[in-house]
Amino acid sequence: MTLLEVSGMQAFYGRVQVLDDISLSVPDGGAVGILGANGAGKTTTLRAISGSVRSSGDIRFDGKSLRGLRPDQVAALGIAHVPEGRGTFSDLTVRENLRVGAYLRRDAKQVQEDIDYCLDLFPQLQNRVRSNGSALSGGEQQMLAVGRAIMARPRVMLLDEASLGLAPSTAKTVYKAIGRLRQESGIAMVVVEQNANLAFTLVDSATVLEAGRNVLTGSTAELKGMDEIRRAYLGG
Amino acid sequence: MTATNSFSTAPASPWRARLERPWVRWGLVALVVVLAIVVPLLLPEFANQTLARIGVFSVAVLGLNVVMGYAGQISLGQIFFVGLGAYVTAYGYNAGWNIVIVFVLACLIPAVVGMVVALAAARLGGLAIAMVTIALPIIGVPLAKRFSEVTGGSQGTSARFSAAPEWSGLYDDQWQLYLVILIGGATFMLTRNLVRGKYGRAFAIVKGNESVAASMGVSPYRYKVLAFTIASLIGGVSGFLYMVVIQYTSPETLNFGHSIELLASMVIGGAGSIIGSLIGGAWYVLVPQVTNIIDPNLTTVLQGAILLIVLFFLPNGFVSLPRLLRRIGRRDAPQRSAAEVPQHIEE
Amino acid sequence: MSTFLQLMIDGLSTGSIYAALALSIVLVHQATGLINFAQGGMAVLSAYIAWVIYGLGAPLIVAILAAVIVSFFLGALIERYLVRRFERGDPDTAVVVTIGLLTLITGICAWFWTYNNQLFPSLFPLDTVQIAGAVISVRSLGTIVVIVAIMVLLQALFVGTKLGLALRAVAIDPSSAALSGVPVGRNLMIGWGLAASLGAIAGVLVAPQLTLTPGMMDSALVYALAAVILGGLTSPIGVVVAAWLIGILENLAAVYVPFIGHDLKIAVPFVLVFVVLLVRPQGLFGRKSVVRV
Amino acid sequence: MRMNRRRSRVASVVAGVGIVAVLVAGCSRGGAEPDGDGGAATASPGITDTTITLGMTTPLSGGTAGPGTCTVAGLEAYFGSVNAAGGIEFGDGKTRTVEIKALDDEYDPQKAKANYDQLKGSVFAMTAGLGTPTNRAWREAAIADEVPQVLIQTGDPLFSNTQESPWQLGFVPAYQNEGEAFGELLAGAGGEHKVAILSQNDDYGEGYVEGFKSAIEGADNIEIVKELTYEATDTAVDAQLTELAASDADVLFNAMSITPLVISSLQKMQEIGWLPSLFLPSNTSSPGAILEPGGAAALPAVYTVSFAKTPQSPAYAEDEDVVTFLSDLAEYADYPDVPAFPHCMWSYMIGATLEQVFTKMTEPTREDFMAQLRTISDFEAPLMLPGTSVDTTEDDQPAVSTVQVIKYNGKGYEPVDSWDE
Repeated sequence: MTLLEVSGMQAFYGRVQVLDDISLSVPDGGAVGILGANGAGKTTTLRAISGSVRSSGDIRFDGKSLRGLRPDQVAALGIAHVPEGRGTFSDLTVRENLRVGAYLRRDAKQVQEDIDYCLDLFPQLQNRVRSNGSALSGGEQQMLAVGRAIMARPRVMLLDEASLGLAPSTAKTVYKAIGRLRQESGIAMVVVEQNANLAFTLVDSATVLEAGRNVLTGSTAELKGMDEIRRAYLGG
Repeated sequence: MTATNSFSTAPASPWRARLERPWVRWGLVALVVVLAIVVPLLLPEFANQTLARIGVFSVAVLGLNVVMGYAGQISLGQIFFVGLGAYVTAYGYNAGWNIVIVFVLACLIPAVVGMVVALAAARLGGLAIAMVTIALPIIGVPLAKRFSEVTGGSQGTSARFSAAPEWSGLYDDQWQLYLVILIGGATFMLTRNLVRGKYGRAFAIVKGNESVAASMGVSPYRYKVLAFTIASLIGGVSGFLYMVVIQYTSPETLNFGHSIELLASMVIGGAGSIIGSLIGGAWYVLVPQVTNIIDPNLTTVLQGAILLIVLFFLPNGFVSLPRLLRRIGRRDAPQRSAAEVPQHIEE
Repeated sequence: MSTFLQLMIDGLSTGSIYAALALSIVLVHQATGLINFAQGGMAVLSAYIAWVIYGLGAPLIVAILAAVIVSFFLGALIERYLVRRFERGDPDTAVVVTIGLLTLITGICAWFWTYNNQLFPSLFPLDTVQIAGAVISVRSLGTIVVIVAIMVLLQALFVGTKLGLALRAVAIDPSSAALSGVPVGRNLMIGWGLAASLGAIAGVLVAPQLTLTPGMMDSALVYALAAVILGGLTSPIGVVVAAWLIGILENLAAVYVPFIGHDLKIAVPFVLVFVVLLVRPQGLFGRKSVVRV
Repeated sequence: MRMNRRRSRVASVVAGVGIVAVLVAGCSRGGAEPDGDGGAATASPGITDTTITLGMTTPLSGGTAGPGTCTVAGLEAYFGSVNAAGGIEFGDGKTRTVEIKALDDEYDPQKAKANYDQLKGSVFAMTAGLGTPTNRAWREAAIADEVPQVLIQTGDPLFSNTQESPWQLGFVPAYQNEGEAFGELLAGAGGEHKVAILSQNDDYGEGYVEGFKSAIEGADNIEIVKELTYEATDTAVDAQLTELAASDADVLFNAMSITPLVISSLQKMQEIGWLPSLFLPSNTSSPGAILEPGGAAALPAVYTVSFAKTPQSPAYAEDEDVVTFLSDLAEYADYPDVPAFPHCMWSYMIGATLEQVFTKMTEPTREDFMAQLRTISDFEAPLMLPGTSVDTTEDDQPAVSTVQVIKYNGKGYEPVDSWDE
């Protein structure tokens, strides 16, 4: 059954329309990719879902409409948004950053377990737990951002350009860890990526945006087969 | 938030476009000059005196604008340089020096002091600079009292060199206003050229992002010091004009409170704006007088309320008024987006 | 010798006045990233509220508690309906807004209660305690104890509790905090509310000594700011220690450094701040932090 | 003078709304210009056949607003009751009511000058304003414009210097006079005395100390053992008192004008167990507002000088001057509580003194006003202590130069003529 259903979504910046009739469907435990060039509306789509950008159209999570909810209310429903640029809290230590992620939870004991899980998932963070977010490398900040999302025990995770500005090897590590997370936790995922190769390692299906519209939607296998996709996004 | 620099921003609008036409510009300039010459002759004494005071503090605000509005370095000590300029003027005149030399010194000494302070302070960032600049007026007051043989101590010192000379056939208030228009006008023109030239661009870069500035080969440190020095020099000019118009100075002149009022006036007028400085000066002088007319017993509460109300509708100061009007003009536009409203902190 | 010790104790009790105010400034900065010039004014208003309630016949402690509670809501409302509009805007504007707020509140106090000095009862008796030949008043002692208690509570709040964590997170990156489920708006209001309550305590602590006037906190504010920056914006312990340091050092300098004397001793804290910041830009105890203003 | 410039008010519109607003107040001088009234000499601004307008610039906000508000309240109280009784019959036979235009200068000289510029065209005389720098800022201008700046409330002797300040006259005793009076008392004491001095670091403190020292000059039973200053902006003077206490002085000459500091220094002295005899200035020696909260009864003796009855003191609770004064304050000045600052009383006396001058004025001119002003002698204004009086005939002296040393008796004050060991 579908966990997150977006249909006919529109969004504006000022008088500029950035999203036009976007639709998206994420099954429970599934992973959907959003591909597209810069400015195609990928990030805005995620922001609209998490409520950081006003939008019209219909967004349903587990059957409930998200219309008019604030980002923190959306998060409370179990949607964790890993924003573009990671949104690390520079003055907080790694541990504190993770605890902010668990803000909505009351189960102190499991929170501790989840922190350990994050550190196990991203070993690079282990010897940095006491250092400030601002002191981390880009890759570590990205891992921290994902970790913060994990701490919320979400049902769906919105990943925005997790590979942005990372060395290819680091990007791979990050995606490997996320892949492992997906298997172990069964969290559903919406993955925005410019690097389709990376995205395809994670998602079962994907939609391609151009100028704020879905132009193409299909399973990973189908999409991989299409040569325009190969040309545009797989550098093949 | 749109940038506060009134030159770089403000999308083209019909009236602005019309302003660009050269003949309109020169027409305006001519008009201003004519007004500057005629108005003092027509206005009653008190209006002239008020205009002159506005001139004095416009220059002070202009200086503050250079360091804060343009170079983005918070300074809470501007009044100290005004006071210093005033004291230099008073001392020099009473010592019988040539008034031109006095004027030059009234500009240079504050500039040098400002530079020395900046050389040390500019190494620090943000609040630290604020702290160092707060210290100036706060330490300045007891200093002025201690060197009483120079400053006249807490009783202050007078210098009346701005009486209208016989040949002019003018009233004193007219003569003083002309002096203010002349010196203040020149200061405004020079500063305008400065901030519109390469220095202004450098300031803007430093304000925007110091590391970027450094990467572009613009030394933040050097330009911070430069901005402070210029601000102090302009403060000195304002101090000289202070003596032209008020003709008396005392430790109260460099009271820390006035520094805060200058800062408020700058923001109210419009940070990073030449016109804004003028409006700021008018604000500094007129608001106390207007509140006095409303009710002398409620000046404080009225001044606070007026300040907050204005900022609430014009967060970028009076210079952003046209932009506000234009926005009201097109209310039919589609619903405001996240870009305009930091929605996440709305309840 | 006993004079020397006495001077240090005097400095300690004077420094405590600065510390009380400095703590609430730190709280607001930690919770919203702003420096609130109106903090002193708000503290005075709270003290007046306590004074009025006391005047109605309530026991002092009750009056103070009532004032603390009222102040919380006052602070929260001010944040929601005035300050919030400027929180994401130009920092300079935000500072000037708090300055305008200070002017307004001072004016309101003067309007209601005139500029006359009102006597404010002290929680502590006018007795004194002997310490190695030096004397300290029970009032100062009590003030110091209360401040230390608040300091510890604040430290615990910020590092220990979920609320403190959320407050700091919101101040650093509101949108990111919201994505983690932190209700940003409510936390900003709570931050200001807590600071206002803290200010209320500061107000009633110093009012007996300074006597209640609309401008009671004005000269303390500058010292408090110095303490805040010297101690490091992020550390309650830091600012209290800094405030005491300032109080003590300026006394010693005034008495034992002839050319400074009592008239220029106000220069001491600033020189101190300057020197320290050249060495440690984040202040004595502070962590590196992004500073607005 | 500048009548030809009146029509220009139209032109001034270009100067902007703000200025226009100010002009409405500033240029009301237009109304003050003579409309061919019957008087022989052309009347000065601010006086008509039925009214006379007095101007004030004084701090009504900020640190000195407490006393500042009092300066207005006292004057309004006095003339309020006078007007209610129909006004004052001037020397020229016309009966006029008195209007007061008071502006706030926030103790900022620049604003004081602005207020003066704004008022001078529409008021007959400037009076009763508080503050040394704020009065100095426009002293020369007042001389140049020949505008009276009289009976102002600063102890700065310059304003009473007949040569240098022809259009000025101070009301309250020079700070020097007060210090001198106490110095003489102390010098006349039998025993040896060690004096510690704490003074405000400005002309106020300096004046007191100067007067005191001149009085004890040559008195070999008096030794000044320690001398310190404080800033009016200080939050505490504990350190100074600790340092002074170490000098074991038995007399503290405390020239302090800040109410809370006086209270806390009284408390501090008791805390550190240093109990000298104390001298306090006239404006910070209020029994109810300062001595009682400070617990001054613990000190061997508290002296101050005064020329005004203190309303707080039970001794004067029934005194009819005090009773009418307080009721006038409440009724005409909207000042319900018993004033904590003597400036309320002083302004009240200033009102009475001005009335004397008005009754002598035969011409509605500032010149005649100044002339008559200098002819008042032995005038016992309401609230004045026996033995003190207003005397403006003496050169280089303020209107009130005689002060009475008084001693705190636990409730109020009593006059003393000699130091009792």
